[in-house]
Amino acid sequence: MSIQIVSSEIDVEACRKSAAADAAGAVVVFVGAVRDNTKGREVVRLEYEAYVPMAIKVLGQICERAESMFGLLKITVHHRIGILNVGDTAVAIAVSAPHRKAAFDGCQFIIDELKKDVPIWKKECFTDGEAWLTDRP
Amino acid sequence: MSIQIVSSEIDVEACRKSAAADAAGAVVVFVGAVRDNTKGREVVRLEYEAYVPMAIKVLGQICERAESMFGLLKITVHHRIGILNVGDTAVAIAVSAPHRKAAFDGCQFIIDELKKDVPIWKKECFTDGEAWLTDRP
Amino acid sequence: MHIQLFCFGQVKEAIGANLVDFECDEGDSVKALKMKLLNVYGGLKEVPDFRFAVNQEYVGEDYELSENDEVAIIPPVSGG
Amino acid sequence: MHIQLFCFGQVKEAIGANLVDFECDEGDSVKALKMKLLNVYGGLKEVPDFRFAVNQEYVGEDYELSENDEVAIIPPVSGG
Repeated sequence: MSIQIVSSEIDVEACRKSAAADAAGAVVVFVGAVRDNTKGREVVRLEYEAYVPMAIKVLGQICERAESMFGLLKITVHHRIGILNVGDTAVAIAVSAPHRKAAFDGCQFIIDELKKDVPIWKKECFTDGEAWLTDRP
Repeated sequence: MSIQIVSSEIDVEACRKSAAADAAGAVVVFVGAVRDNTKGREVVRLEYEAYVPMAIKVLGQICERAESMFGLLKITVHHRIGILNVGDTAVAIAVSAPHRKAAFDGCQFIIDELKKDVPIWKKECFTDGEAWLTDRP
Repeated sequence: MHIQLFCFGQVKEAIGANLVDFECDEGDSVKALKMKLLNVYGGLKEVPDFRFAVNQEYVGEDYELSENDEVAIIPPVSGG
Repeated sequence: MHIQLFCFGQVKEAIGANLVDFECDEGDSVKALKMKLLNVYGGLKEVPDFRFAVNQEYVGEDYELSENDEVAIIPPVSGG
């Protein structure tokens, strides 16, 4: 299990490779990227901040639950903080499992739980103002 | 939309990048890899063959349905044929969408339909024999 | 009437070739072709649930064949 | 009794710092701390549904605080 909060660019390919395993028939990778708009408002950049030690701890708990619920073989989660521009990768989650359903379900579980409970926040900077994101997607 | 049946190694990172889009908040990548065993029997290698023109046609139809059903932005599907060894990538599917649920559902739909209807076959070569795979996973 | 028959996987091994020219009668349905094939290639009986495609589209057993159709026998697929 | 208070996002902007030393009473619950904070930092009333974590674990409002606890006020998260 590899869990990191980083302030530089995320290497998605390295995340994917680190989740590979000989017993894995399926690897699923989720990449969360900075969209060019939120409900039609043009996004200039995002600013992410995290309560880093707690974020790593909560992510670890989520990944352990995912591992046992879905029988995942390997899990890698890298989340970036700091200033991100449109197209940048904010988070990459790579999981492997013997079969595809477990890999899809496990990967989706991790990003869903991350968005509920991991202490990371983004402020959206628009062409016409800025706002901390508060509504759950 | 990029659909290819190839006989050399699949570049998963290139597939992922080709599915990126400024309006995409989510990219989901599925990688189907050769497992080291099938129900406990040790796998030495797989041999894939395809009815290539029809496989491309049916994949195109599946991807068009996925695009309209889930509102996907971009789709890339590369499937390899020939002899594959343990750990090799047999198929990579990368899709992007504004939000993550559509990306997960769309990606899973494509691999599920691929396994039902796309004319591609694999023969599993074990340490103790070989067999065309016939039971649906 | 002359059709091209593409064979894959188990079907290819049952028939012993991946492309055969096959003679059938004007207006034969896919079902009629299937009966004829099972008569000529007994090994096909071992293949579970094969489907037919004509000109690269799946067709039902009522589909009526035409001269020079590209017919494929599709054993259970296992891509991915 | 002395606690460390970590503030993030909207909470940080409402309180004006990302780390403050805060005095509360021996045996105060998180609920009691919350009331005191709302009195001192009126801006917190604008933050929707914040939670508390103590020593990097979410806790309920009944949680009883101890000297030197690391307390964090967690506004709605938005990672990913």
